[in-house]
Amino acid sequence: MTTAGVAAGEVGHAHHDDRPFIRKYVFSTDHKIIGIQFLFLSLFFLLVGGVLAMLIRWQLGFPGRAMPLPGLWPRAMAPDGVVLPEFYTALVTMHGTFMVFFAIMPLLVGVFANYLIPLKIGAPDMAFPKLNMWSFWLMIPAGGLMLAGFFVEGGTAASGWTAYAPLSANPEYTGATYGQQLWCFSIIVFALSSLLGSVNYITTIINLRAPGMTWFRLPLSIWALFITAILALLAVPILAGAIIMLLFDIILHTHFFMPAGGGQPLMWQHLFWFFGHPEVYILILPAMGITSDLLANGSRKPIFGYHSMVYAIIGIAFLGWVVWGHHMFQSGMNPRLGTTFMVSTMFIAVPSAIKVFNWLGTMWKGSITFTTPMLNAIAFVAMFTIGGLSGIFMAATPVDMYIHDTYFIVAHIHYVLFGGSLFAIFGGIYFWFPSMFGKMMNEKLGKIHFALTFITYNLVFFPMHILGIGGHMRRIYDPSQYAFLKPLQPLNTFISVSAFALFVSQLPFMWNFFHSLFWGKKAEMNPWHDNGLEWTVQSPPPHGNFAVTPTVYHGPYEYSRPDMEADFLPQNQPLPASAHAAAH
Amino acid sequence: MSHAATHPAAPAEEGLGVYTQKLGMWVFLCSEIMFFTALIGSYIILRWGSSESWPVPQQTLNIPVTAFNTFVLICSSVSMVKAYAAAVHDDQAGLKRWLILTVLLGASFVGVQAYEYTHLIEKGFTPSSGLFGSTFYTMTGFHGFHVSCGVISMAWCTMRAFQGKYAGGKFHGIETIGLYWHFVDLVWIILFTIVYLF
Amino acid sequence: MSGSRGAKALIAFGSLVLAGACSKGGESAGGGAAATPAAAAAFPVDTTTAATVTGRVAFTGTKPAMARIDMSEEATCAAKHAGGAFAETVVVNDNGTLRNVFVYVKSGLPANLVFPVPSTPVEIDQDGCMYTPHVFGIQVGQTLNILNADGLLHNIKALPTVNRPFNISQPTNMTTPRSFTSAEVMVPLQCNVHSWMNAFVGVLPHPYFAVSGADGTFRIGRLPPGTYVIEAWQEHLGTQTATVTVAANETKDVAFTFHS
Amino acid sequence: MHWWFPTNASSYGGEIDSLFVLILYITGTVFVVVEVTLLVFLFRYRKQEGRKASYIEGSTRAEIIWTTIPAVVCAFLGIFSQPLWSRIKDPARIPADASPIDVMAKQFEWHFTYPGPDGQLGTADDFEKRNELHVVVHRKYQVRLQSEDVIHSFFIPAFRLKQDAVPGMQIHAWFEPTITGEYELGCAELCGLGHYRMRSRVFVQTAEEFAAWQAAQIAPAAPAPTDSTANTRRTAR
Amino acid sequence: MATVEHKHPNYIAIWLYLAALTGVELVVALLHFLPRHWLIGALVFLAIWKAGLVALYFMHLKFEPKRLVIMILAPLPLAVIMVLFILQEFHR
Repeated sequence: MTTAGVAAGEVGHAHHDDRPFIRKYVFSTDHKIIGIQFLFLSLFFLLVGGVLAMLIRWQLGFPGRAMPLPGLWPRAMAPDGVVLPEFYTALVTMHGTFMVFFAIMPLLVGVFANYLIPLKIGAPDMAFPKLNMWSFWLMIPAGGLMLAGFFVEGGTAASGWTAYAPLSANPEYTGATYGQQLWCFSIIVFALSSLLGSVNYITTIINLRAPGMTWFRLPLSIWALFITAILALLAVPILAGAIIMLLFDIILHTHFFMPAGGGQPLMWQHLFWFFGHPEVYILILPAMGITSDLLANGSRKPIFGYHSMVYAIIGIAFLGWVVWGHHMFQSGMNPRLGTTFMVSTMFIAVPSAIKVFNWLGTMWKGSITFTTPMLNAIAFVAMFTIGGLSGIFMAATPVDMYIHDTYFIVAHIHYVLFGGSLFAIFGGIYFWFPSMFGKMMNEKLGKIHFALTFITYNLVFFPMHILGIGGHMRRIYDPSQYAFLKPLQPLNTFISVSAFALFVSQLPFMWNFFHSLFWGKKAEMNPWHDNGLEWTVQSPPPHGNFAVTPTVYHGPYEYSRPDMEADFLPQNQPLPASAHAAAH
Repeated sequence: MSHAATHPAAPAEEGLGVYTQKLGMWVFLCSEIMFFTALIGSYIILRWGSSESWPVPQQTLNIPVTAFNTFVLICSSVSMVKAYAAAVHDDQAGLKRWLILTVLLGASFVGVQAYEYTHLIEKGFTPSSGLFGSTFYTMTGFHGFHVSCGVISMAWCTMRAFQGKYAGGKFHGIETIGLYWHFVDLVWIILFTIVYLF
Repeated sequence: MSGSRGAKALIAFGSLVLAGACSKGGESAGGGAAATPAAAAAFPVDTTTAATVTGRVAFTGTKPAMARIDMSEEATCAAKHAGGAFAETVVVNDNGTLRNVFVYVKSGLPANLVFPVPSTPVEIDQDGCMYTPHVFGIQVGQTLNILNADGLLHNIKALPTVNRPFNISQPTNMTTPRSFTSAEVMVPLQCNVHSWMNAFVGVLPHPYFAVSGADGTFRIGRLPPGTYVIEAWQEHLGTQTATVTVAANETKDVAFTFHS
Repeated sequence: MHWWFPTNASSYGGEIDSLFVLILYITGTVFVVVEVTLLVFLFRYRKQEGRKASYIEGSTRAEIIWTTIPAVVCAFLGIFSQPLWSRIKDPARIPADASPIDVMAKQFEWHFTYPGPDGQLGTADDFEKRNELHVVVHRKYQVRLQSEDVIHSFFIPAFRLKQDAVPGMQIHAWFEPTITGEYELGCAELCGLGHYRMRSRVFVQTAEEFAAWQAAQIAPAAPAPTDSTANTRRTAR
Repeated sequence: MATVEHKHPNYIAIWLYLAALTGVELVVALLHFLPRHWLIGALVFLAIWKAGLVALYFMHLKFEPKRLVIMILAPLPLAVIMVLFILQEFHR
């Protein structure tokens, strides 16, 4: 680990890698390999989460109707293909857990942080490559424990991904005896992995930046990942602590969250959301960073208001710690606290607004090429706007009193996490695939995938707002039980059908991904004409990244300089003699 | 870098001006602070947030033994820092001596805590006996867990010290592990006060 | 070759999951597996010389009124009870005897006897938001078929102390098989959707149990000659025991009397 | 297929709806502005031969503008919502003349304890009803929520009222129904496998209807039979 | 890496210092001559004092760059915010 410590030296570390296959590609300490390992693993979990979502949608679209291949489903979950209520609650729980902890978070932090940070700051590797390797290999037992829940007696945890105590604290309430414990263990292991990752990212960014890579020359993606790492570093241990207490309540019969023993059920919610709200930003900030990079590149123009973009990220990170209560307005929390949290929540909308407007400003007077990455980045802006705006409704406590725990919330979170994060992730994958594998992904297939996803995605999640306004509660197994929800059933069915279409729309991506992996067209040097250091070396970059530690002369967004012929200027190339002032 | 002369690239800001391992350890300790915040925080909330009366710790817990234990941990902190000083001045004999002492002190802390636990459980004071039991065992238990990890890694460092891995002023490893060790000591200072003495 | 990196990850992962699955799956099989070997064995008691214990559970004191159950918010069920539904805590027959008393051989059986698990399942139905039967017995490992004739959501929550607790739901007309792994008298069953619904099942390793019926009588046959402690259990009035010695082919009568 | 709120039947529901509409107008405007601008830019500034993107690093003025406006709007919304919120949820401001109803939530039922004619809870003439909430129109009610096991949420869409019931706590909420009729009360917090069926009917009645119903509840039920022929069941099978 | 140029403080002195403070703590806690809230105040003060000593001299924060110190202290406000907010929640 010590060798990586000194990076700012003159000579770089790129050299022919002669380690055996297993150290090279399996138990590798190379941040690029680890990033790619994370990519495969978290895409797999994304698929798992997606399949679970399909089951949920089946039950909601066609309540009590037998699923296809009725014979296939285990009796304990869906006898003759009919989903049981306890299985439904398990599905809801697992869908949330997998998507949040095992799909979106590793996709953003695990994949892009690992792959991009050292490359973009001009470092040979992470500060602690061994720890980095562990942070990946811990994710596998974590995911395994979570999946194991499906095979144990009583099924997986069934108390929602938020695991509200006391429902989660006593197996008697859900019937999930081992499932909940496995859930706890899994998340604890996950927390360990996330911790190792964060320590790495923060240390690396602080200490391993190449000469000239000053703070305000960092690409916004790196800024976002840096702040995200700080959030994860400080938020995840809170979750770990809370879950340890929950686990003790289950197996040692302690009384932290059990009112019978004097415990406080609301304390779980406070601890959980004190982690959970920063977590929300962990799930969106890197996406914002990636989008910023892609937008600047796609419209061949400097990012609009680089500094305010940075300050917006920092602002979000700070405010993110004092808004957790807005998840608990109706939870019996002291209403005066509610007011405090409403105000802080209203203000956290501001930095997000700044970012959206700055993105528009970036495209203004640009020269926009509609590559697949760019299309996804644009979709991010469009969809995140909706997600952000629908958040205002919940921030207003009286309105939240009605829409809290309805499908309006479900729509909101999916507009942020799918419409936001996932589009950025797709964009990022299309954009950095050449660097990762030295092959281009197929543009046509990419565009088809984008178009289908964009349309079906909106058909799925926009109507959910209407369900919410209609009063449709979350996590309801069979809405037709309520007279006031019966008229909404056609909408539910429509959403389900669209959801299946959305699932199918991912097939072009899968095909494109794996096909390009082996038979994709060879990527030439810097295919996107980007300024990032990762494109100044061949793709995929060698072990150790840079033959000579690069020197950085300017920020990452020097596109279409008037005083230059080329419309881009990589960070390791000096500015034209004419402009000294530009180097800020 | 010839062209650097014509185009002065801003020098790399040297981060926080500490070497990578130490920085990493500090970052990790920040995370640890939050972890103990969760545990200690819940204790504070459950104790001073709820209206129910809280048992007087002195009546359940064995203060003299724990006080002695606290002293042991403080001593181990001193021996640790002496070991660090020795490493800086490349005094190998001193380094080994102090490291061994630290390991012994740390181990004895864990031992005394185990003894304390067994007696408390014999007296019928278990994790499931009230909020006090729950919080007490969770907090002290996880501190104990941290000490044990510290002892193990310290033993490993001692081994390396005997292999001369820290010879010639290579003190970084010692300083880094030392930070962790002192942090654990620091946490105990807090725990001892708010759990045993209040 | 880049693909192979990830492929490695997936394979490693998959195998891990499978491993988890097998280990967990095995232990969950529990009761069912135990049943099969026992089923093969023949009935270990010589039925030609077997004895019988019969009897009747009397009730003295004032007949407690059966509490009326408010099913007004469950139309389907309310419709099934013409004269209204009543709690079956204490059911006194017209002839002054007690119904739903669980009578079983508590001790005295030769330890070496191993009884086959009946292949015929025991049935409990949820009909009109009431459990029928309200009290019943079952052998260890014997299949318990839980029926739902109401076609609306019931959940069956078993709260045993020895056996594994379970909490399963039946959103519609369906049958769910369960079984118990060890002897336990009695295991309470309840429904959380309808708080008045409760039943009791006595789980025994042998077939020597009975439930007093509409005439308050019970009959335990095929007993090997010997001395037995017979216990009668009533959910509200508690338990009573009697010791009885039966010779070959003998039929002894045991009387229990519960007081209000 | 209706696309809007269920009809509002409570005193403060209207204000909540109009606040929603207000926010809808504001956010709607922002939405249209942003998305239209986006589309225009995408078309207007698409890559064209011979046109190079203009090198603009930002504009402090513009950024100050679009920092201030959202800040002001959000602050306004916060200030605007606060009074309504505290009027509905602040325990100190529950109307003094509200008549009490005890609500005990359990997996998966609502149990309501009504005061008898004396209007006082905790007296002999109280009576309990499962999954049926009866209230008199234009009378204020204070529900005292408790939970037996896990967290449930007391949600009456028509009243726009939602409040969790937390075990170990007694949480007070109030409402004033304004339109007679039958409504629904659901559980809005995942509480187990029966969550979706934890439903109760809500009857908003005239004073007379309510009095009649109350009388029927208190009157000793038909003498319960003491014989075993009680549960005669006309089984479906 | 010029962070070790500082001359080492007298660690033994600090050790005695800490031991003494622990003694004081015990005296304060076990001989109840202070009213309850004063007692708690005093103990917290002593604990912070001791913690400060360990952090400043044993972890030689005293000799580290200010930027590092700031980074390390960053989580503390969050901890305080969390505890205080939730406490206020249950104090009704």
